[in-house]
Amino acid sequence: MAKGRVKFFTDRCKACGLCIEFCPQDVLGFDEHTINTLGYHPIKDLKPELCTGCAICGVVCPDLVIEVERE
Amino acid sequence: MGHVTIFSGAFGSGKTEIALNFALERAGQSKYNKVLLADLDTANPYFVARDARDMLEAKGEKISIIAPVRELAQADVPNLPVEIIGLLRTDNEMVIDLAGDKFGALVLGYISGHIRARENYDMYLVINPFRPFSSSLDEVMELSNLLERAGKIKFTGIISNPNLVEETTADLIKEGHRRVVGFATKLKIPVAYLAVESKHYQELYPEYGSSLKQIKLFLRPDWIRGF
Amino acid sequence: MKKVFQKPESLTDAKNHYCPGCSHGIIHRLVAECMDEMNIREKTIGVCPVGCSVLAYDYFNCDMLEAAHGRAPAIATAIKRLLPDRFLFTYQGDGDLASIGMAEIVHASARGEKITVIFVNNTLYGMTGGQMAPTTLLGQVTTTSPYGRKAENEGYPMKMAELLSSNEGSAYICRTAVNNPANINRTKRAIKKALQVQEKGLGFSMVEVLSACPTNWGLSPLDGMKWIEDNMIPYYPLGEFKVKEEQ
Amino acid sequence: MERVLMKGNEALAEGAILAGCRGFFGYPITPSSEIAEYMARKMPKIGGVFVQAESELAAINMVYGGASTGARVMTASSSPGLSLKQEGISFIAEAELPCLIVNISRGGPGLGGIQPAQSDYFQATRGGGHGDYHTIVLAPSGSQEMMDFAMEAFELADKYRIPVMIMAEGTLGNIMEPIIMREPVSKFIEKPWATTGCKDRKPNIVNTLHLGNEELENRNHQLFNKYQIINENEKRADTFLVEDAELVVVAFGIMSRIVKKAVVEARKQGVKAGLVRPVTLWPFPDEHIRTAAKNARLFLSVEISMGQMIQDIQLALAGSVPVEFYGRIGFTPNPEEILQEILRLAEREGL
Repeated sequence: MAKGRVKFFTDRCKACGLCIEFCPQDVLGFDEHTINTLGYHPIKDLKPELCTGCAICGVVCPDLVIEVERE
Repeated sequence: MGHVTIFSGAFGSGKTEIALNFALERAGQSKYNKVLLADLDTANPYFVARDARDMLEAKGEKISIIAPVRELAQADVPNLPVEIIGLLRTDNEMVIDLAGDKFGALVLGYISGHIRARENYDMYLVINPFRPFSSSLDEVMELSNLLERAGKIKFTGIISNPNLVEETTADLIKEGHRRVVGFATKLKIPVAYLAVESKHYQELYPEYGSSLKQIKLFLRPDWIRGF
Repeated sequence: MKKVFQKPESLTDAKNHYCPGCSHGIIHRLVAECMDEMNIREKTIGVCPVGCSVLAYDYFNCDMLEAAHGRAPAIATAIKRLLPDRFLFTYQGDGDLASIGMAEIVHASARGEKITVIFVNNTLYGMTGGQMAPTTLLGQVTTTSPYGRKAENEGYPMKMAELLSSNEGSAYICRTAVNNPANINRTKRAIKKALQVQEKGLGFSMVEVLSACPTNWGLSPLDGMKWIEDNMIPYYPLGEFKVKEEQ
Repeated sequence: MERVLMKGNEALAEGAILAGCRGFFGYPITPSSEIAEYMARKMPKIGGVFVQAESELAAINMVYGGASTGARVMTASSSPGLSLKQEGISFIAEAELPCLIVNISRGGPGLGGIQPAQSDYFQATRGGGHGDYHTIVLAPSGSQEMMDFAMEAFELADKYRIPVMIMAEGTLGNIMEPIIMREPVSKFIEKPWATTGCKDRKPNIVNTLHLGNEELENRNHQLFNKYQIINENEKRADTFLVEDAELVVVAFGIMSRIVKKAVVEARKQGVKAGLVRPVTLWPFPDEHIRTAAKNARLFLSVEISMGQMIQDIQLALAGSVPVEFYGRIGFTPNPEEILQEILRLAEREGL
């Protein structure tokens, strides 16, 4: 059971990928099956079970895409 | 050595007009060839003694106005006439018109050593109690202290110049003069004289006698009257 | 589970217009988080510049003004003087602050105005399309230094934090970067400290933030972050340059 | 009623204080500096703010900031300084921030000289900076009006959310006249738009950027609707002996007083002269001009410039009556000089 959980406001995502690069657990990736209103493939938690809720993804995100919960 | 008479006071106290009148009066009496009127108003070149230069020269008065050279006469740069120090060290009768407030104090500080070196000088504080910043004892004391400290010269007299220019009345002069006498008493500086425009002279003479001096306005434009 | 990271109240819901990977969004959020944590949103007035952050008034959820190019510190000065118990921040880029607004920033600092300046240094004019700024690095190619900035021709990049820290009126001057999570957290601490310095009335405070402009640098967002590390930080050292303590 | 002897500059500064002005932001320049000096002495004693700015640009932007708090604020400068302030004035006009901007004007172009002049008329009445806008421009003619107009300027500024300019020649700033001290203003209108911190309300934004085409055009229409209302309600002029006047002289500011003397003299010599004195330079009192044209054969614009207001007179008359010009720069024409010009024109026209 993951200790953390990320929630996305995917319509804000510009697919800069900073969250993916800085996530220490490699939880995140682009959602290749979706195009958001801005025209990007938004991010998605590809491996949610690995999330520790460290919130680094939110810290590096310039666009307020991510909310993070932790136990 | 000729007498040096310095006129100092707040902005707009009337010292320039009074200095011009005083210089003209002395020009008639002085044993010197010419009375030198030094225009040291470096603060702001509006309504300064040098404006009267051409008129006085044309009338052949025994007055020479020492002021910034012509091209600088209309400039707002602090252009102390260079010859002033030299003139202070030679035998002349001089009338010095300082700028108001701190500017006057600065210039006075610069030349005061040369003035003190001469034995006979007077420094007058011109007060119009109907002007801002010289309508209360506190304000007049502040001004007097500022000028005396900076110039290292003590005032020898106060010139009372109560007026509202075109709207001056005899009663107004009397009321203003009472206030100036009050300031003078507190400052322990004697009142040298009460200056009034000629038109009030006759009416006030019985009350003030020889302490009254009539002055003529040289710098005030005619067109301002009556409208 | 409890929320440990979310949009601060001091930002509006508006989506920002910045390019992907642009640091402005991060810096906006850090300022807003500090406002939330200090509970000063309703007492804060921000002044935004001409530059990419010209629309910042749409993003900050507090009273905001849009300034003429470079003049934000003059505007903030007057507001702070008239309303001394409010918090004033200006948010300025390098062209705005270090070029056209040089006089305003130097004198606000010299006067010790009790305002907080967020200075976003990304080495060029982002808004107008990547022209040379006072902070453009030597050798750096921009649209107006197409052969790379040369000292002989364009002079040297200006170090604003160092320059302003020499002013007696400056109470807190710090340079940080937002190129990795650790530096982002340091930036937030610096911004908070600057606002606290303002609260204590110690004087002028500024945080210079080294930021990425991936679009005009022609780099991916991640490479932009690396570019800060490799090129900017060596010339613009991080750290606190002036910390005035309470008397 | 307390009467005091004040320089125009001092009277204006005191008038601003009586109007509740509590912020002065300025940069020294002759012949306006006494205003700043007066404020520097007074503001700290009445809980106001005085800042000597690092430049004219900073000063006008401090006015922008100060006005945005809802406080009554002002700046004062002289012609070259006003040129530098134009950027800020354009912003203030667009942001609809009420404030007072004073031009104690001098001769130009360039550094020119510090002699009084009226050659900033175009700059003052056409906006002056970039974009379509106006400021209300008041032209006092004496020390009492320097005080009274300063007070009125703040009322107009608040009423219309517009920068109001007082333009007065350097002479007027420096000449001393007795004035009646007015009562301080105690009633001020609410300014719910002010950026004072958003406690208990939604955030306020002071902004001049309008990126959308329609948004920009609408914004300009809004401003011009306001200018139209001002144009309808605030035009002011004094007229003197214009009823039967065949030669109407138009002059503003200090010139109007000088011209008045000349008009009286001309009447004595049998010339039916009259005077229109625009009090507001913008909005220009064109109706007063047209009314005065009833019996007029000729107009004469007297200005301390190379001829600027004459264009507004010509626009007002729309070719119905010819307009002559008499002006000087570096000198203020005296009554005698203007009388001679009136007599010359009267003779030429057979008046």
